[in-house]
Amino acid sequence: YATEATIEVNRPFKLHRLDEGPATTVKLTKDEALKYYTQMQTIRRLETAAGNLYKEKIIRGFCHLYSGQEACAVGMKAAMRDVDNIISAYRVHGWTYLMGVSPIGVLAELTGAQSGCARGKGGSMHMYSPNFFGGNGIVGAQVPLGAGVGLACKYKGNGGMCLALYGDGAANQGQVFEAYNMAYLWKLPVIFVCENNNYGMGTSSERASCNTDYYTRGDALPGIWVDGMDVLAVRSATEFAINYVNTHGPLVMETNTYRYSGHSMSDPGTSYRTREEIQEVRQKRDPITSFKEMCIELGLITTDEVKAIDLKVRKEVDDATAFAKTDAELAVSHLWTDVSSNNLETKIRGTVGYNLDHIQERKGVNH
Amino acid sequence: YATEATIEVNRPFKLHRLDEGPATTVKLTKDEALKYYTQMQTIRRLETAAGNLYKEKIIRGFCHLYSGQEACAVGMKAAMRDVDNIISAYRVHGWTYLMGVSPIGVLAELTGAQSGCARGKGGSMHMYSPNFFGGNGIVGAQVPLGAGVGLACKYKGNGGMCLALYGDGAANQGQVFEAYNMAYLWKLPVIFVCENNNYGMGTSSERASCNTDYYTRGDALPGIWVDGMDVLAVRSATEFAINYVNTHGPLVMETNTYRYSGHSMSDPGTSYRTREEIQEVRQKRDPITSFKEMCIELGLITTDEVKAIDLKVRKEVDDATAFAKTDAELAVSHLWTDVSSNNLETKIRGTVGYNLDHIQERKGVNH
Amino acid sequence: KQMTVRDGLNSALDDELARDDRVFLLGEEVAQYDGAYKISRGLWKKYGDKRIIDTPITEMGFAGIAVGAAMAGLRPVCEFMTFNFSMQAIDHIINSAAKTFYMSAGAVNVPIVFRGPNGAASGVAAQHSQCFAAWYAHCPGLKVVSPYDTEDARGLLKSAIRDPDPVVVLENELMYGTAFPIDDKVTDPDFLVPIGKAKIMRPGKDITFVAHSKAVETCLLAAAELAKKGIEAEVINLRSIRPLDMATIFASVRKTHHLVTVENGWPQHGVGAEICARIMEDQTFFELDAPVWRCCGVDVPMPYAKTLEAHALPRVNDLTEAALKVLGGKAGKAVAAAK
Amino acid sequence: KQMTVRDGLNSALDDELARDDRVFLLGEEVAQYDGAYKISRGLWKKYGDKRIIDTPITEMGFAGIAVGAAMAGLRPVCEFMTFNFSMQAIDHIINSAAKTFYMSAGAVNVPIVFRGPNGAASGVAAQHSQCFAAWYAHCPGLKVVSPYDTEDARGLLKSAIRDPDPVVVLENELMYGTAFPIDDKVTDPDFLVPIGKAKIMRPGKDITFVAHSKAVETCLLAAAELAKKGIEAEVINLRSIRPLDMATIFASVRKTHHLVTVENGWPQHGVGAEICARIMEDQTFFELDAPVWRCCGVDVPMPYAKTLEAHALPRVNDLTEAALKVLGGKAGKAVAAAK
Ligand SMILES: Cc1ncc(C[n+]2csc(CCOP(=O)(O)OP(=O)(O)O)c2C)c(N)n1
Ligand SMILES: Cc1ncc(C[n+]2csc(CCOP(=O)(O)OP(=O)(O)O)c2C)c(N)n1
Ligand SMILES: [Mg+2]
Ligand SMILES: [Mg+2]
Repeated sequence: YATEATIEVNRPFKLHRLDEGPATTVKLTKDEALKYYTQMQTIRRLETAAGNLYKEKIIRGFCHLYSGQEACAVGMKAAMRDVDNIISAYRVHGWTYLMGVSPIGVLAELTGAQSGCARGKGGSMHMYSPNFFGGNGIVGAQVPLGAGVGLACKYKGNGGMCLALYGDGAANQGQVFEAYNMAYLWKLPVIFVCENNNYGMGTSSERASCNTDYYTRGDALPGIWVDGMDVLAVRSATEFAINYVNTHGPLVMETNTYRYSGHSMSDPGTSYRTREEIQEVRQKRDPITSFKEMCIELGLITTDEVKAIDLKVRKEVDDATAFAKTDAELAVSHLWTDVSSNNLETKIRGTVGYNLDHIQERKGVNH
Repeated sequence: YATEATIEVNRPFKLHRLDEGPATTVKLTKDEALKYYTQMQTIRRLETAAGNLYKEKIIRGFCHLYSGQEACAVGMKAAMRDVDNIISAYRVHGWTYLMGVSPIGVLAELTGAQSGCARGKGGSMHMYSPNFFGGNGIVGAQVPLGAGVGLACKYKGNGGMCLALYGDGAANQGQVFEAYNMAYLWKLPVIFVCENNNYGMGTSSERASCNTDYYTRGDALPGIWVDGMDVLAVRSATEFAINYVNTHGPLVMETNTYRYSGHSMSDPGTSYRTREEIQEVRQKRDPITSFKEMCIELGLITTDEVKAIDLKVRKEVDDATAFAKTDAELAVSHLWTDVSSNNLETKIRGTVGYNLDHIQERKGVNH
Repeated sequence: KQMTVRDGLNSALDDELARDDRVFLLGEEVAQYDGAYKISRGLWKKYGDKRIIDTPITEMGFAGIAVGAAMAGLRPVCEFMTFNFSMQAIDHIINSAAKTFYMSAGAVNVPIVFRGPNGAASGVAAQHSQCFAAWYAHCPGLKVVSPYDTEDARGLLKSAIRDPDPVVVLENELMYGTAFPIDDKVTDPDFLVPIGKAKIMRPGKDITFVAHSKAVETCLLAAAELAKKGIEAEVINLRSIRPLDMATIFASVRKTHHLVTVENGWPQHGVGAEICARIMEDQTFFELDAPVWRCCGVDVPMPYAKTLEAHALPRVNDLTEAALKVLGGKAGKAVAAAK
Repeated sequence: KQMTVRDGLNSALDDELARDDRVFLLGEEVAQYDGAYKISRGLWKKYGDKRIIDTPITEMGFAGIAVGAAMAGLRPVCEFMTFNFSMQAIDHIINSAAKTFYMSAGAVNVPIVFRGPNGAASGVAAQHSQCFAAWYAHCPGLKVVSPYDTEDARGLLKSAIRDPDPVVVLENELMYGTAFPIDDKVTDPDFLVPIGKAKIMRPGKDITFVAHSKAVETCLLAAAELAKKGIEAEVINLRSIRPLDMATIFASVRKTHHLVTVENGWPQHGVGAEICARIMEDQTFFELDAPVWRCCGVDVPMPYAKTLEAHALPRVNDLTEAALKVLGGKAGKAVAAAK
């Protein structure tokens, strides 16, 4: 049994306007291995639970699952320091968990219950936690927002940076290019991360992008392509990028990944790609299976440990699911609670008149 | 005296993702020479007249002069065929003239008079004529609009294309990148023309763009850099580009040029650049002077011919100016004329009530 | 005969694509995916890549392209997956489409339709639930329609496509799957619902409800409730928000002398506000026996949680409450008479 | 003592930049060029690149960056060269700024100011003349102010910058150069004008004019005209469009019993419409001796030609006409009494 191993990342990084790239030989300790495996498994199970709750009609509206993409989030998180921040789109249950929200906090948000991290008011796409500036339901919007978080880091001089995540579909949005440009001009500490899962809803990247080498689309901004199914490659690239953006300015990182489920729960996800395609990724490139097998092979984790983690994760998520199913919704008065941080309306208008008194429970973090 | 000459363009083209570029050796006939000179001179004088009318407070609001950039428009126009279209921003007095509107039509529009090409309702930024889809006051907006005009050409199969013009400042707008991308995916016959005059208002291109090689910013789209002070180079590049976009799809063309005046009339144009810089361009690179001298040297135009043209142009513009100054404005009832092509409002609301009956004088070209 | 709103919209597109070569549809997922909400189901198969165009997720760009194509003689139907995303493209809707005919002094009209689901759907939270009726209807140069049922949807969309000016068609996702009975005439390829005319959905003599889109349903349910109490409510389906068919509202108020406006959008500067103002400025004002009252979405962003969401929009009992309040003493009399 | 609106805004920025390190200004030409309309004159020299940031012409991007910075603890002032260009960025104003505090259940407030000239300037035609008061004020989560004079401009901008929520400050280019007399207290570094409170600019007992921004000037001129006829008009300067200070309007109407709303924006779903509706829904309605009347911008895009432009906005004689109409017989009596 080993307590540490040295590993070559599977697929080489590709570089754009960079002479040197991330380390391809990385170290992995047993503790790290256990942690990454646990995190990826938890995300996978959380998403499975979410999918089931949706099918039971307990989760409503949108519900975008991250299954297949776990190594991206876990790899980036592994490299992030306390001062670092992240913002993403609507596929954020996993990130919310990684950024400190409990499985109950995530699942209860999905069921619209009061123990949700946004007390049930935000739902699937609108979760937040310290240093996590949320999901966002508007494709591309989070990218300039993330650049702004990076601006705040630089302004405050706290040494932090921001990861701004977006999909291959979002990568064509004009505001993404505007954000690249300003981040470059102002040397903002921002890593623009394109999670390329090959599809934006039912549209393949080839049908949506004039150039599918997303890591090169920042023009003057350097870029790195990384295997997004390899948690260690993602970690290594992120470590490199954090260092880079804090010294030189922004950079684009493309994580090549795959989403197993449909776009959201209403999409079976099989009209625009074959079942074989999905199966093949599951079998050959699954980020969790491949990591697990590698760790076992290297002697970093035993099969017993794997089983124990699986059990623990399953129990934690099952318990959280049970809780989220029965947890109460906020009282109706929360409809008019915390509309503003500094409410100035005498009365808030209800459906038939100005009959509601704003309730202030929170003021927000920015005071 | 010659009736035709063969000329090498002054400064070499630069190419992006193109193996072959425009012809660098071009032919120029005497007729062409006379025409281009006349056109450039007319534009220059029109702008001088506009500037004076503005100083006399007869033109109000915005007034963006094209002086210094004449070779761009005249060169492109020289290559355009009947089926081709153009759309630009707010610096369009010259283009309006080239696209068939008389000097009176331009200057009366500027003075807000009824003989203006938009009857005084549009003003400096909103002039139109057949195949000319206008000026536009919103930076960048004309670029997707132009791509749409290109789409219409392709859809109708009429063999035409559209020139979509924008400045170096506008080149950073997200919608420009969105337009590039879709034009590429759909192989639209569009030439994206970045008129790089080095400044967007008071901001130099270096302060606004992460990459000032605008001809390369279309990513997968090929690009051509052309000396925008050389009417023949612009013509040659445009001829090449027209052929290219009709066979392969869109392309970016950067015309390197300079604006002599401030951004609009309220900008003296000297706080962000030196008077020497302007003087140097005027002396060494002026598109009209250099063309004139070359034509005289080649024996294509005589100094007498030049004088005759100058006189004729001056008279035409002076007469148009005099007319535009005294031409009446539309009657007040035109305030509520042609609000819709198919008006469905029973009454249009005036300042104090629903007391106006829509007047229909025109229906618009798209019926 | 029954038809869903979805099929009403789908058949309207089909008709107009068949009728006029210049008509084409573009938007995200409209072609190969058959539409995010399946409004364009089958059309790509039938009309192909030229007429049914999938776009990248770049609303500002493709709306601009659509407007440019309209300026150059085509008749685009530009689908927003939801109208929330039209905010990215709103400059083209207002500055490029709505104002061009006027700015060009009648030279260039812009025959384009912007369409897609508007307002709250189910469980989609604050960023995906906004109603844009009042915003778009604020702007001259635009026409704005908001169908309620299948007849509206089919007839208004067809009129919008044939109109030479920009028209905003505000659909409602929650209604797409609802089937409504339709007359034979509705399936006629030349069936049109005129833009700018409201429709009386239920006649009544005691009080008028005026609403658009899904709120019409709430009004009809409230009218049924009131009927049990002996109160006959007239329900007006606006169909168009711009032009607003005040003539129909005025006529109704002259009959009922009481008016409640109903909308799922926010109150301030909303549709109901405009109707209040127009009534005030008309002689019909003097026909009112009580002030006009508004029922609107609660003045907060839309929350996700089910109960909160349900309370964020006017419900049947809100409407009956408002009606009884507006009717005041008369409600008592009607109730008594009905007993 | 006199101060221009421009200097009022400039000194407000200067004060708040000095007072709070987190405050910074960004926008097109705000730094080295001193502002397209010179509102930020001298600030870049004084505060440098970190605090006064020139942006490329990419409104959607820089508004998003500003909102992100606000989420992460800074206090950005985001200048739009004019509010017309805010349409490119409106998704960030509404979906990223206005809704986040509510969506996050009070976790993340967004202290940001969006400011710039709004509405018609002189000779700038349809695309550069739109008034966004009603649009922004439609949306909960936003505060919207619209200063008229120097005191308003300085005091409201300072309040806006200190506010923990997103505030839209709608200035008016035509007023920038106007000097107004100011009290000593106005120049105090802690002078603030409260958001959500209107101001009575001229007291009167016969009729109330309510307006915002430059239309307040028109009201004051109309009141002066009416005074010559013996009619005493009260003029209310709204200052804030959201929240709307209805209490001040109600109190005035209880005194004058007549109300005319005045705005330079378009009528439909405008500011006046909302005031009409609110009056209807309040007991104050019964204090009215005549229906409320609106004076608004003509319902067309803004033309360039000078005469047409002048007729597109309510003028003094439109206001006096409306007032006389609303006063009806009473106007005659007042005129007679004054003779
Ligand atoms: C501005 C905007 N347009 C459209 C949508 C609808 N929409 C939501 S997600 C999505 C696909 C995005 O694909 P991608 O960026 O690749 O991210 P992925 O879903 O693959 O994670 C679309 C079209 C939206 N939410 N916002
Ligand atoms: C969306 C938008 N933002 C800002 C402006 C104000 N503005 C008008 S022209 C201009 C500069 C544009 O520069 P460039 O694109 O280089 O064109 P040039 O003026 O040099 O021809 C700006 C900032 C505008 N009209 N539209
Ligand atoms: Mg994707
Ligand atoms: Mg320029």
